[in-house]
Amino acid sequence: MSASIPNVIEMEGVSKRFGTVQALLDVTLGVPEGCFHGLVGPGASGKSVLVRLAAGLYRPDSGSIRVLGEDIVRLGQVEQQRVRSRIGMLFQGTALFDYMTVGENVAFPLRRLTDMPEQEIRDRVSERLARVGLAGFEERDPGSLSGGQRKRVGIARATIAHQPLIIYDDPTAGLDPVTASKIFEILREEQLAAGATVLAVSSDVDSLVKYVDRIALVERGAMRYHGPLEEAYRASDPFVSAFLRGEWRAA
Amino acid sequence: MRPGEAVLFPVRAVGRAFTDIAFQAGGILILALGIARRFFPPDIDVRELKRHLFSMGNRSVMVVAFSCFFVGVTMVVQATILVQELGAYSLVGWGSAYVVLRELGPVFVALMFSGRVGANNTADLATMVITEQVDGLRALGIDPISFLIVPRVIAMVVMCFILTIIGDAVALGGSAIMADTMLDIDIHVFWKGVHDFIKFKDMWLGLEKSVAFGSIIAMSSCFYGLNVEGGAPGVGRAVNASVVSSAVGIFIADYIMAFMLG
Amino acid sequence: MIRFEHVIKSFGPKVVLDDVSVAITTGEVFFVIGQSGVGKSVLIKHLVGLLRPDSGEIWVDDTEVSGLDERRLAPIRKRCGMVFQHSTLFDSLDCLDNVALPIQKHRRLGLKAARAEAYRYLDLVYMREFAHHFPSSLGDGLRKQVAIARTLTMEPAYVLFDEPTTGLDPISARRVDHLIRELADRTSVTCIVVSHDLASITSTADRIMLLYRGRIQLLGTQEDFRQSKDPVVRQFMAGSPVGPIEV
Amino acid sequence: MDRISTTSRPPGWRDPTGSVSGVPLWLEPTRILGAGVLDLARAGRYLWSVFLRTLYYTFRGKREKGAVWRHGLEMGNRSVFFMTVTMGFVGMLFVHSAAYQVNQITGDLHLVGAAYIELVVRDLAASIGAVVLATRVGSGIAAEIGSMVVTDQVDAMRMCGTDPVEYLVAPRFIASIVTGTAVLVYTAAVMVLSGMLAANLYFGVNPRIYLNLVYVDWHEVLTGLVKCVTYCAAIPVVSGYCGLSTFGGSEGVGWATTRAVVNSAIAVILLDAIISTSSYFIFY
Repeated sequence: MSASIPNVIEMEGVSKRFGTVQALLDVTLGVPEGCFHGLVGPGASGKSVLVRLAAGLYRPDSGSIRVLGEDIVRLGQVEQQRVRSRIGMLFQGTALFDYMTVGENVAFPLRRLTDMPEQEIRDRVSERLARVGLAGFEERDPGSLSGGQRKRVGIARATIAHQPLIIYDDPTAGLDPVTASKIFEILREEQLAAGATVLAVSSDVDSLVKYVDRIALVERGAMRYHGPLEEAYRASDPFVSAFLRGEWRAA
Repeated sequence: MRPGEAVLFPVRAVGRAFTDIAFQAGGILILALGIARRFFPPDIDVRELKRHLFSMGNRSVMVVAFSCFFVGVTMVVQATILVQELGAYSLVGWGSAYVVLRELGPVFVALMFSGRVGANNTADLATMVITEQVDGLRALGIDPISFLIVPRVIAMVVMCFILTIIGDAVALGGSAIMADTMLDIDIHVFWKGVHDFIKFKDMWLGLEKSVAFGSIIAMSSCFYGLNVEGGAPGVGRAVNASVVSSAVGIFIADYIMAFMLG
Repeated sequence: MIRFEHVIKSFGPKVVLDDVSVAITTGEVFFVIGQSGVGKSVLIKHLVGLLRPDSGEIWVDDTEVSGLDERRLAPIRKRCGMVFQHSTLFDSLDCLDNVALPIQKHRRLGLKAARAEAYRYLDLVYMREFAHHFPSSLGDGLRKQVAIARTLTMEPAYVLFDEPTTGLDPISARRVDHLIRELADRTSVTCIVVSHDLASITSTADRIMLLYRGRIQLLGTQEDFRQSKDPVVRQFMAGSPVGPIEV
Repeated sequence: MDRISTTSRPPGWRDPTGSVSGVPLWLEPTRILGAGVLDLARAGRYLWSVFLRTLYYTFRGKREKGAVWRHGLEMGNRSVFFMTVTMGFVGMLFVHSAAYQVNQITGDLHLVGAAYIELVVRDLAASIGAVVLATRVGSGIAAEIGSMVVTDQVDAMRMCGTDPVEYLVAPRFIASIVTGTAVLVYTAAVMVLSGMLAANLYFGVNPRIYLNLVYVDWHEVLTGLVKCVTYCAAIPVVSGYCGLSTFGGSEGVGWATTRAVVNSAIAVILLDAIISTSSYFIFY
């Protein structure tokens, strides 16, 4: 990794075990600032666990994790909370608050993290909803939206507070290709506009590879490749290029 | 709200409450008939029945024993004032045994059983409905009632009966110990009080109640499990409704049986 | 042969199937594609009587299905096996017993005889080595293959797949496509697959029906879809964000 | 329908039928006991931290406007009908069996009402009422919070620098103390009235003799109130803890609700023992 650009996320030798299942084993990963970084891998290979470790929601059993320049493993509960509030995250199930309206959902980060006046929050919310193509949806109930629309509210909520790092956990899960491509388009526009660093997990490899600069491949808890996308196709490990093209017969 | 509606609102609310209760009671009755129909050509999956008997018993014995011990203890603590006043020490054994065997034992065991096993049964069934496993069964041409529901109902009725016996014993033990420490009534005196005055009918009434409670808990937990809507929050609501309707059913049945048979 | 005639179905205000008429011939792999939430799964659930249409007729071979009650639906359900999106296996039984269960119930066999028979179906889906694993310990892809084996135990004439490859990683998805293709070629089973996975559509489908806003946008072979000038079809097959389809 | 992953179990999930592999059979009981004690200790520590944080946020937290009022109203009107039916029958049963027993011994029923009312005020309404209320309110809280955990909403809150205890448990804590105590006081009235009905109908006790408050003095009322407030404080904390420690998809929500119902009931029983014995030594 070029030393000139600092890394937003740096993981060295990270392992995590849940009871009898070894979710991650000795994983090393570097996500440079401003890059659109993909994370792929077959089935339940530990992608979600890795992303939650980076967001400080889990503590690793071993290894070090530095996020936004801070070693979050050593930090106490309160400092960790401070680091977490500089990370925007869209969860796999979109995790919208059922009992709030769409507008209140999107405004939640601003209300909790800043003491911005109510009027300014309302303007920021309508501007954000317009950018994701949901102008005028402020009063709608999240339950009445389609899958694609819920994902776009999630994106609006994850990016409204202009956090330096945005994590997307499988943002196009269960969506048809057309809706999925629209979601990726919005992610890319957001990233260029805000200049934030993005780490995106996806099972839809074909769509993801069109947008990412760098990519990491995790298989059954082990890191098989992480680096620029072009080099991935020429990687020494045959599993990597075959997986990206979806041909390899499982071992 | 427009003024007219303000007047109508309570009427509509009460009306809706009654239709809800009617819908649920009706639904439970239909389910009961469906289950009864499956008994005559006895079409029961024995392996499922064994699995449920084991998991239900295993999970609830500790909880039932713990709470019944305290029921026994508090029975004696409450009775101390009355007993000291009337000086009827020898009757403490009879007094607590009478109430525990006829009323408190079955009711408390049923409440704990409903909380532990009833709620769990509703959660299992609700999850299977949401993840389309019940539709999967129907698509395989297997009747969900006989494969899923009947073994659970039988297991729950049998387990509630057995746990009531254990609960009664533990509660009486608790009362005996408390009577010994607090009122220093010797165990033999306590046991003599129980042995002389308690008629077989008292004990049998309590056990009859436990069978009734077991079937009420089984019916309502299976009904709410099968009629779940709305994803994960729906499961929570179903379990909530099942626990509540079991509790109401237990107390009503207890009242009816206490006065019909008592 | 399965025939839909002027089927209309709506959930409250939302019209899901708007006057759909289609005939599916025996032995072909028929794909129903369209956006998620547009009513594709609703279509096949009508076939096994899990849903009833508002109006119109549905014929499975020579029986009209939409009016039947649970008891008279039983023979139809035996002829139309269904594989659900979440491959609904029982966590309390291992894979072998999951497959043996319908055999035991339908053919009145003892447990041992049913298990011997179940191994034959596990071979069909290359899952013999996982016979004694529990479903919760397997990945989504392997669980899907066991679910297919379990449906095949009923020797159905039609097998309905509800988004078989959605949420699977590319490798497991291609293996499931391969199984569907193999099933249609080797036996006279008709496969009806609901999907929006472009890779499996282009690799496995004999005929395709694109549903858009509850109506049939295009019904035809792979070739028809490649040469179609309809902007909606072109956008969907390319999976591109640009085009008339609004989300 | 978003993908609820129940068939793919969370790592470390133990088979619910309790069968654990890898331990010789005769060691099994000690292993379960040991694991039980360990779990209890860890759960105890986590529960204690939830309780402290709830207290802290009750006085210092930045709260959503109207949340306490919404929870209080919902808890209240959903349990009033339920408590009336259940506790009405409990009252009738107690008086009926007590009167039957006293009838056998002395046949003089004039003190039954007084002794029963004293018991109701001091302990019965609060304890049995709270156990029954716990099944209703406890399972409701655990169900709501549990389903928010399973759909990642709680993690989403953590990402916005918000402690879920502040946003979810604290408002329910305040609402439960206010509404819960009111409901339990109402329950005491219901038990007294239903007892009067039973005594009059089955034993012909004149209501005026029955309604005799000679035994009831401020000790009893104070103990009763302290019990009500303590139980209504414990129920949301215990159920909130069970809700927050949910895992394993929608099946996990069911598990959390079951645990909440049982743990709240046990918490009430334990607190009852503590308060009853301490009030016994203080006042007598």
